[in-house]
Order: sequence, then structure tokens, then C-alpha cells
Amino acid sequence: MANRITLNMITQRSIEEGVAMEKGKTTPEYFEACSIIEMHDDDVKALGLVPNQLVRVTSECGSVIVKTVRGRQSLYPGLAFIPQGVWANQVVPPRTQATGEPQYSGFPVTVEPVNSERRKSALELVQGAVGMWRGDQ
Amino acid sequence: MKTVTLTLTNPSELLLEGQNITPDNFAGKKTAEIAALDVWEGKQKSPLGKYFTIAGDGGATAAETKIVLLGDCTRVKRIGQQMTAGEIVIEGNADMYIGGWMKGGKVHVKGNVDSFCGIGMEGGELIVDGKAGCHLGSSPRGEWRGMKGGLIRVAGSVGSDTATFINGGTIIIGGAADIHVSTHGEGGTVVIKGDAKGRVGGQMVKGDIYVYGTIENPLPGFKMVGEVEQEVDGEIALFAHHIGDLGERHPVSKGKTVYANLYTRL
Amino acid sequence: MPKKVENVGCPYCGVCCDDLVVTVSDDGKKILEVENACAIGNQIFHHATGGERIRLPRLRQPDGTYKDISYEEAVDYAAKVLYNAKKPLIYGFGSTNCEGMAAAAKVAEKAGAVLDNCASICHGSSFLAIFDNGYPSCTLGETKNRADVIVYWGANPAHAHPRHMSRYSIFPRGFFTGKGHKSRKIIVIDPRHTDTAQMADIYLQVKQGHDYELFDAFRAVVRGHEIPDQVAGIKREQIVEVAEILKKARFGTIFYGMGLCHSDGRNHNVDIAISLTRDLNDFTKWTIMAMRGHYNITGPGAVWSWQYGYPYCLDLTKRDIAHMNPGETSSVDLAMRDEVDAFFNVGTDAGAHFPIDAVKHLRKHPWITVDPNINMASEISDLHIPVGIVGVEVPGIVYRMDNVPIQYRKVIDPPEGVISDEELFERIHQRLCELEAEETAKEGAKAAPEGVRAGSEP
Amino acid sequence: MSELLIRNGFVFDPLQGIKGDRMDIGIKGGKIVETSALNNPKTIDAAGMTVMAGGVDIHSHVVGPKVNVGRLFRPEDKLFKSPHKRCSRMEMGSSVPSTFKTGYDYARMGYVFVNEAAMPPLHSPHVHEEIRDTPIIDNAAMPVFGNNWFTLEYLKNNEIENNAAYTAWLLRATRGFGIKVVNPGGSEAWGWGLNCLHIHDPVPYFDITPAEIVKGLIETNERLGLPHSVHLHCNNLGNPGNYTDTLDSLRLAEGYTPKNDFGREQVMHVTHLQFHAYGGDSWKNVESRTKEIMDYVNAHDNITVDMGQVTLDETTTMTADGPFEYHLRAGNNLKWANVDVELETAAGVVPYIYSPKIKASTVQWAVGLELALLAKDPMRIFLTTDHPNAGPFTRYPQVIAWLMSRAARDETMKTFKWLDRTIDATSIDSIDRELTLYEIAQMTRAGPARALGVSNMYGGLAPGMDADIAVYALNPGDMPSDPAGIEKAFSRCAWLVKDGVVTVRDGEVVSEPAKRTVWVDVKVPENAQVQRDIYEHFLRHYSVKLDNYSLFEEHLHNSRVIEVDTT
Repeated sequence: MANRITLNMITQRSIEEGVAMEKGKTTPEYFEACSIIEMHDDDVKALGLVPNQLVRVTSECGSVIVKTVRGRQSLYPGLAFIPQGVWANQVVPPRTQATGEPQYSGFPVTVEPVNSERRKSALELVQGAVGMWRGDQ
Repeated sequence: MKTVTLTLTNPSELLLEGQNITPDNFAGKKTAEIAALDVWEGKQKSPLGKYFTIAGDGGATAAETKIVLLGDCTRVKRIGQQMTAGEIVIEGNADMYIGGWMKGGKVHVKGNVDSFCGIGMEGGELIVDGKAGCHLGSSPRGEWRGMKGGLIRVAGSVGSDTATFINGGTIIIGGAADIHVSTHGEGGTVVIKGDAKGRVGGQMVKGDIYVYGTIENPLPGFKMVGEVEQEVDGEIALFAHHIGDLGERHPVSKGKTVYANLYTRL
Repeated sequence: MPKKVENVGCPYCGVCCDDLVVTVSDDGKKILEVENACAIGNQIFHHATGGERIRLPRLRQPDGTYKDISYEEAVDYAAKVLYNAKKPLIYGFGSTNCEGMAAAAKVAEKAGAVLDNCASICHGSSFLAIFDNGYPSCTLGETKNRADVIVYWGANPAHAHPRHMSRYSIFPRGFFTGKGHKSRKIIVIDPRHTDTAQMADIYLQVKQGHDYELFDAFRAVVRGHEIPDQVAGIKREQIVEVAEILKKARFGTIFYGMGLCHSDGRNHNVDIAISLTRDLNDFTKWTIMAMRGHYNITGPGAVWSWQYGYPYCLDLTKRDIAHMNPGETSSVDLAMRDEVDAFFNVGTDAGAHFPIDAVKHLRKHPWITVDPNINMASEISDLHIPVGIVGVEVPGIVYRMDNVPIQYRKVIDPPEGVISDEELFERIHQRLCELEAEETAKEGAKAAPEGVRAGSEP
Repeated sequence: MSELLIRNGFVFDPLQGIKGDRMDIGIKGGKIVETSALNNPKTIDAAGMTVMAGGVDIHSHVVGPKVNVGRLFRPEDKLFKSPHKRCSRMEMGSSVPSTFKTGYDYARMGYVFVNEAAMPPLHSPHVHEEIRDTPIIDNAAMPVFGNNWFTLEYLKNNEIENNAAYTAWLLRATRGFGIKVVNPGGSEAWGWGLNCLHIHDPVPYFDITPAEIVKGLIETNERLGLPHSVHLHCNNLGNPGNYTDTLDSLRLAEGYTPKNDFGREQVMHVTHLQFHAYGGDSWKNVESRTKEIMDYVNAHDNITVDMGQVTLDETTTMTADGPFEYHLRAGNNLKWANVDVELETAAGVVPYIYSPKIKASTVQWAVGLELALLAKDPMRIFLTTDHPNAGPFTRYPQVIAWLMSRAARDETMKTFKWLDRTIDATSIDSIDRELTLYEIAQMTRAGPARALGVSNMYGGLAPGMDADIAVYALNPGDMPSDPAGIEKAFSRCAWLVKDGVVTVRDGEVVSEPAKRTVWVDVKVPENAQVQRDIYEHFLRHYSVKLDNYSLFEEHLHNSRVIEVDTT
């Protein structure tokens, strides 16, 4: 059992994300739809995880805490998926291969279980990143 | 040859667009006239002299004019764009489009450059001692008539999309190349002395590519046809010869189908 | 009596379903029911009248809170930000009508701004590929009426375009496709076994980031060449089998999505898909289509192309000539390279959808959000200007993913006092003209243009 | 009410038969009036200059989806090419200019009316959005019918009345101007990757031939009495040897006479004839067959044609002839866009370079000019470049110079790489004819206005007509010895008055009067059958709802409706 593994990360739309986004990005639905990661069972096992456990995902440009879930849409081993949105974008590299498009799909991340940390809300992540987070009101 | 020295003493806040910094534009001009040439910082048009301290006059013609840039030009774009003759030496880094659409003369960058350098090149020489970004010697967006001539030499590594739609000329890369080399190429030569990441020669019709290191992900559209000895950049070496991109159309000349050639060093 | 509004267009995705039936309450203020929409479209209509809406512009105060201000103050603030910046960036337009986009372009041209839309981080790669290789495409009704082979490549309509398969591709019975699903072969190519892949007759689990190699293999096979045993995780036999199906189709369409645009190679993945489509036309009829995301994200590409010749990433700072080069004039690159000094987020949420590093760079400068709703961008803005929701409260033309213009209707009035994007931008334009005139007056006669300028601004 | 007096110009108005007389033109309230009706006019001194009605372009691709694809997919068409000079809006683009540049450039040349040659009905809201953004010039747009499923089905059964009812419905739904036919049957065949090269090739599934489609549409057009006639882009465009197909197409008009209240005298307008007048059987032995074609046209006055002149430029081809564009891209391997439009039409776009170094191009150049120079009646042949297919419309002044000057033609021919072979394959070198200013006025305003059925408003200078007047710095008594002078004068008119407003002065746009959308509204008897067919097709086969298809009134800009009542 490894305490961290390296995976190839992709982020795309999910319908849950779509519905929740239209409801509002500060809603609990959006939080639950997007602050998650899907991996292949082999990789989940390699990390000694059970579903619903929190992990830290770290890329070349940042890290984020998300919850492992068992997705309906299966991946092959070595591939990981976070729905597009605020959490994914904490780790998506802004490099664009001179096309304008960030590296949303196909970038290396390390995934490791965490114990004492929590998932941050969308607002905390975004406002926090730009120094505007004033805590929950 | 007369030398004009530009020292970047008052750097811009945003990036500076210096398409007027060419021997063609400096030729026949006195220091003060050169200082009055336009440069752009976003929508703000200002005289060159606002940012640079300028010494020396231009030569009578572009060919007789040399420009030396001192100071940190990392955030200056388009130096040497569309130049036809003369010489530019950039003592450090420079930004995008250096030597873009060059027709003649020489640009020597002693540091690194960003993307789109040597884009649409037709002639002359672009020498970069450091690294280059993406789209080196590539064609401008949508233009199928890419690099037509000239020489680009980059000592370090380069980003993706080198030599897209290359039609002629030579690009020599000392280091590694990221994905996409000579995509849609219809001529010219690209030499990569380091490793290539992949997609080398994709959709390529004609032209030559040499890779000295390894290609991490070779394309299925290239097929090895033999071994050949060739002289490249002044040295003779043995190469595996592949033809491709077999998925692409290819012209027929004198009854024989003409393919693009990929040579990997043995 | 509640009123039913029929033939309503859905302001969610590029499928642009225009068959929604929306029931509005007696007083015309509440949306009671939405028929025919998918889960996401449904949510948009219900959200419009379901909760609290922002009714006035909000300006950030020194203590970090927002204060309501009038539209007039907001217009003045926005115009001054644009006027004073050296290179402002106006970005978004995923949820705006074409009239709003045209008005925004007028503002950008006047202000000397960079004008970009969400394609920049979405199907911009498709534009780059279209620039290089063209776009052999068709309208969605052609696919519905003729297609017997459908390919979804790097696209997951089951999640991103929920009614795409039922309206246009897999299930509908068309003129020459009377048997619907039974008369069609469905091929799905994706690294994930998606919900869309569940619908497939053939599913190819391509190795992520290696689509280009797989396309190259298809092209080589179509031309009768040998390929290696395995390409991008797919066995040769399977590639050959699928290539035969493609060649023998009567009419085929390749629908592709972010799987091509967001991974290594970006535009080249689309470019080679276009090459494959060209090749296949030597055998039979094939078409290709980008699965454009938002309901009118095709719109700015259309409007700005007829206005300037470029669909996105327009650098208008030189006032008399537009320049476009994604990689340089694209929003995320401009942000990361610190090339811009003001940011307008219009009808989108750059706060949530840009990589966070790009958000940080942009936030160094004034940031204004124009959007009906609270989103991440609005919550880090200096100024948030609410506007009516297009397709719900504001009518207008939108362009479907196949570039077909659809005329959207208004279902209810916007909250009292809330204006449309178009009106907002017209007012900002007006204010910019005034600011310009004030400065010209200050500088005296020398700054006045020579001769009479056409269409001199009021 | 603003008054203007254009004084002392040499006036050319073929609609009134005025051939260069020195006259004054009075303008009041946007209309031309007798000079005696003026009280205190501002005066434009046109002494020593040529005065004509504003130009009328019968066939140009300026607005709509395929034009916009051409703009979108050719960023290189803008690179270092756009002028650093602007009116109220930026001007971008070269072979496919932006809407703004289109309006300004036409105005600078003295044009006021441009007929968009092909509108896919499904895309009509797009066409009208672009019309809104095209300044100054009045626009009309012709919906395409030649591959429309309704049309094919009605005409297969010879149901002219139903087809007429459908046509009237579609003109209104799209706010369209007239019946355009592009490669009849061939673009529908292209739905399966096929084509109809000859007029008796059956259309797959629909069991009808191009010939039957064209005849049926002529009958429909004359039953409705539309201002314009059927406007035909023939089958087998652009292929060596196609002149026989063209003659076959021209003969389809035999026996039909025009029925309308708009002064139109033809039943068929055949467009960009240059692309349809080739002999030989390959590009190696291609030759001009303009003599055969023009002999026929000259002898049949129920036909009008336009040139489609090749201007020897890099340009962007675009047509609803989808299979032709596919064929073209196989020749030059350049980028190719295609848009098949459900139930209606198709379109393709491919960049193309006409070069003086390529024999095919120089033969095409000669063919176009020969058509005009062999024409007996310049009221029936119009100057076009099928913009942007054979060249951008901004090159009209060069075309005028070629037509007016043998020296201008010789100068261009000197640049040909295959001059001898071009001369062998054509008759251009044997033609000395030089057209007059009067004939140019016929080909660029009076003729096209009459053929379009709008000569009561456009194309002439009679009192009561729109005050659209172009003044060119050309003295007919002292024409420039260098043909470049002719080109220069027509490139930038000295004055353009549009709707009575001074719009261009010394070649520069000085104001932008409101432009109009010209369309035709035909009243036909109620037709339940057609209503039901429309309902059925929208229910089952279209991808949009019927109620969202017809243009909403709010998307029609500055409407100028021409009403026709057949009831």
C-alpha cells in the first residue's frame, strides 16, 4: 500500500455539476458535485482508501482536498477525474501550449489520503486565493 | 555598418510591442528620429525613447544597420519582425515574435525567447542561445504557406508546434522538442539534437526531420524503410529512415510517391 | 390562469432545444413548470424566479463588502475602468445573446480592449483547427435525416448535452432514417467508459492524450497502409474493423468534445479529425461537428467574425486593426503573462472556470462581473452588474452548435429595473464616447480628428 | 427637408437613355426631383465629372453563413492586409471583408444596392443580423430553392400552384427577395456525396432532374410575378467542357415570357457565366467557348447574365454548390469547409489563388471579359466577380478598366506566364472592343436594377427615384490616357449621395445613412395542402420548430417591402 500515487488527471463536465452550477456555485449541491475525485478501483486500493475518504490532490501548480467517490463512469488504472469546476481548477495547470486552453486534461497529480483536513468551500477556495476570504459569515 | 544601441532603462508595465525595432526602420535615421518611432503598450502608443535609452544613428540602409539591445527585454515583443537585412543582437531574453516574418539579415538572441519566434520566416538567420517557446518557425494561424526559407538555430529546448506547415528553410534545435514537429509540413528541414516527445511529422506531406535522441511516442503513420548515412549540420551520421505520414495525401513525382522523411539517429 | 409559452429555446447547452413549454404564473412573475427540458435546463428556468435575484449593481467597499449602486453609477465606473486601462480584457459571453455580443464588441473597439469568449478555454482549439484545415460539417437535421454511423469522440453528451442523442444523433427517426436507433451504428471513443459509451455499439478506450495517434492510425488504414499491433491502447484489428465501418457508412458524423480540445496537442487532435473526415469523403459522405458547450457560445464566434474576421481572442487595442493569435491574445495566456490591466467577466464565471493561477493574476487589476447571478467571479469582483437572463427574460438570436441561428423568446420580465446585456453595453459605449469627448475638449483642437469622421458619435 | 443640387456633370442614365449630357440633378427628401422643385439647395459641383445612379450589384456573397465561414476560417486573409484607416467601425479582411468594410468599400465605389446571392433559408436570421451590421448599402437576399425538398417534391408532381404557395411562404419566412437556384439537384445529391453534373441527371431519391427543377421554378416565378426572375447557378460549374451543359440550361428558358409588373424582361438570370463557358475536356486543353454561349444569349432576350470575372487574385471561393467545393479542394488541397443544410441546401468554402502564372486562371480571366465584350446588349450582361469567388468586389474598378481599355487588357496579359497558350485557347486577343461609360452604366446599375425588378427605385436618375447618385472624377471628353486612371476613378468616387445624404466625399466615407433590407412579400391564396406539408416536415424532419423558423419581426432591420398580390 502506497501513501501517495501519481495519476494522470482529467477534468470534464458531469451532469450533476451542470445542474448544481445552474442552481448556484455556493449551494451544497455544487459542493457535493464538484469537490470529488473518481479513480480506478485498483488505484483506490493502492492508496488503501475506502470511498468517501478525503485525499489531497497535488499538481505542479497547487493542491486541493477532495473526496473519493466511486463514479458510474469507469476509468482505466492510472487515470483520475475531478468534475470541472472550482476544485479541479485549484490544480489545473494554466499552461496552454500556446493555444489559450489550459491543460484541463492530461496532467500529472499525486494523490494522498489526508486525515485532519477538510474540504474547503468554493467561495473559500476562490476568495482565499485572491486574499478576499473573510471567513464564513 | 553603423550600430544603434537600445538600452531598456524604463521598462513597460505591460508588454511592449516593438515591431518598429528593425534595421529597416532604423536605416537612414538619426538617434532622435529612432527615439521617435512608435512602440505600443496595449492601446498606448509612445515613442521608443520613452522606454529605451538610444545611442548611435542608423546606417544608410538596413544592411548597414546593426541594433544592439541591452537591458531585460523579456517583455518586449516583435523585435526584428519583417526585417529584410542588417543585424540585431539581443543581449538577454526577449518575448514573442522575434524575427517573425523575417526576410533577411540576422537576429542573435543571447538568452531565451517566448513563442511564435521566426514565425512565417522567409529568409535570414535567427540564432537563440537559450530556449524557445512554442510555434518556433511555425506558420501564422490559418496560413498554409509556412516557413519558406532561412535558418533558425536554437541551442536549448523548444516548446510544442515547431515548424507547423513548414515549406522550406532549416530549423536546428540543440535540445529537446515538445510535441508536434513539422505538422502539415510540405518541405524544409528540422533537426532535433535532443529528444522529441511525440507527434513528429504528423499530417506531413513532404520535407525532412532528423531526431538524434528518442521519440517518446512515435506515430503509427511512419514506417521504417532502411538505414542511411547523411551529413547533417556538418557531421556525418547513420540514421534509420522512415517515411510518412502514411495517413496523409502525398504527391506523385515521376511516377513515384513522394513522402516526408523522418531520420532517427542510430 | 397560468400562461403556457411554447417553442421556448433553452439557455443551457449548444443543443439549443427550442421545444420547451414553460408555464408562467398568473402575474407573469413566477415560472411554474418547464416541459421537455433536461435536468439542467429545467434548473435554469426554475432558478430564475425561484430565489433571490440581484437587482442592482453592487460596488466593492473598502471593508470588502458590497454596496448597491445605481446602473448609472455602475456604467460610469465600468466605462472609466475601460477608459483608463492600457489593455483591458473583456471575456465571457457564454450566456449572452448576439445583440449583446455585438454591443460588447462596439465597447471593446471603442475602449481598445481585448475581446475574448469562453471558446478560449473550450472549443478554441476547434477554431485553430478550422483555421488550418477547414470544417466539413452539416446542420444537425442532416445527421438526424441521413446518418447511419455516429461517432462520439472525447465527448460525453449524456452529461454535457443531455438531449443531443435523442434530438439529433442516435435515437431520432429522420427522413432517410425511419428506423431511428436501429438503423444506426454508434461508436464512442473516450478514455472513460462514460454514460455515453453505454449507448455504443463499439467502444474504444483510447489512452488519454493519445487521440492524435489513433486518428493517424485510422487515416493510414483508410489509405490501405499497415499499422502497428496496437495504437493508443487500441488493438489493430479493432482499428481496422472500425475503419471499415466508417468507409462503408452512407452518411456519418463525428461529434467531438473536450477530450480532444483539452488534452495534449489541443487543436491538432481536432485538425487530424478533420483530415480523417476529408479522407472519408473520398469513399462516402462524412461530416464533423464540435460539441459546443453553452447555448450561444457559437454566437460570439459568428458575430465577431462578421464584424472583424476573427471568432475570438481579438486584440482591438490598435483601434484600426484587429489582431488575433491564441497563445498570445487568449485570456488565460494574457492573464498568466500579465498582459492586461483590467478584466470584464461577462455572462460566465472565470472565477470558477479558469485555473486558479490565472484568476490570481487577473485579480491584481480591476475586475468587473456582468452576470444575472452570484457566482465565483461576482464574489471577487470590484463591481457586479446584474442583467436579465437571456432566453428567460431577454429574447434574442443564439447560434446552435451547428451554427444554425435560433430565435429565442422571452418568457417573463426581468426583475424590475434589471436591464439586458445589450442595453448595458450600449450605455457603457455612450459613456466612453462622452469620456473621449471630454478628453478631446481638454486637449483642444489638436486632438480633434481631421475631416468629418463617419458616423460621428453623438 | 434637405436639398441638394448636383451641377454640371456628364450624366449617364441608360434607364432614361441619357448618354453623357451635361445636366443638373436635383435632390429633395431623399428622392430625385426636377431641379425646379428646389428652393435653396446645397450644391455639388460635378463639372468635368461623370454622374451615374448608385451602383447595383446583382450577385455578390456579402452576408450569411458561408460568407462568415470564409471570414472565420481565413485569419491569414487579414494578416498585414487590412487598412489602417477607419470609419466609425474597424475595417477588416481582404477577400472576405467584414460587414463594416463591405458596406464602406461598396459605398466608396459608388454602389448602393447589393443582392446577396444565396441565403440558406434555415439561416435567415443570421443573414439579417449581418445585414444589420453592413452599413450604408441596401441589401436583398435570395433564398435558395433548387435543392429544397418541398420544391423537389412539388415539382416532381408538377404542382406549380403548391410550389408557388410554398415559395411565397418561404420568401416571407426568410424576408427573402427572389428565387435562387444553385446547382439544381446537385447539392441535394451531395447529401450522399454525389452530384448532378448534367441537367438530365436524376436527383437521388427525389426522382426529378435539374431540368425539371429549373423549368418548374421558372413557371413558379412567372405565376407569382416576382420582381426578379429565377436566378440560376447552372450545373457542372467550373469544369472544362461544361459549355454544352450551360447551353442546355439556357435553353430551358425557351418558350417562357416574363409576367410581372416591375419592368423585368427576362425569365432567367444565369449567374457567373464565366465559370460555365469552357470547352476542352481537362485543364490542359481547356478553351473558351464564349462565342457559342454569347451567340445564344444575344439571340434570346428573355435571358440575362452576369460575368463572374476572374480578377487574378488570392480569394476565397464559397458556394451553395457543395460538391463543387469538394471537387475544388481535391485540386488545391487547401482547407475546406462544408455545411449541408437540412432539407434545403449545402455550401462549401475553399481558398483559391488565381494566378497570372497559371494557364487555367488566365484562360478564365479571358473568358469572363470575352462574355462582356461579345455581348450585344449591355442591358442584359452585368458586371460581377461572383464576389468573392472569382475575385473580391473591390476589384470591380479594375474590371471596368479592362472592359474600357484594350491597353489595360494588354498590360495585364503581359504578366501571363502562358500568354501564347492563353491566346490560343481564347479569343481575347482578337477583340478590340472598348466599352463606353454608357455601357458601363448599363452593366453596373441600369441593367441589374431592371433585371432585379427594382428599376423604379434604383439604377437610374429619373425624378421620383431614390436619390442614390455616384459622381466619378472622370471627364468623358478627356478620358485618362493611362487606364489606371479609370480604375482609380471608379475605386473611390468623388461623391456618393445615398438617399439624399452625402455619404462619400473624395473617396472617403463621411456619413452612414440608414441602410435598408429589401424583400418581397407575395400574397397567394390560402393553401391548406402546403400548410400541412410545412407542418409535417417541421414536425418530423427539421431540427428547429416551425414557430422559431420564420424570421421574427424584431430581427428584420429597416424593411423595404415590395408587395406582390396574386390573389
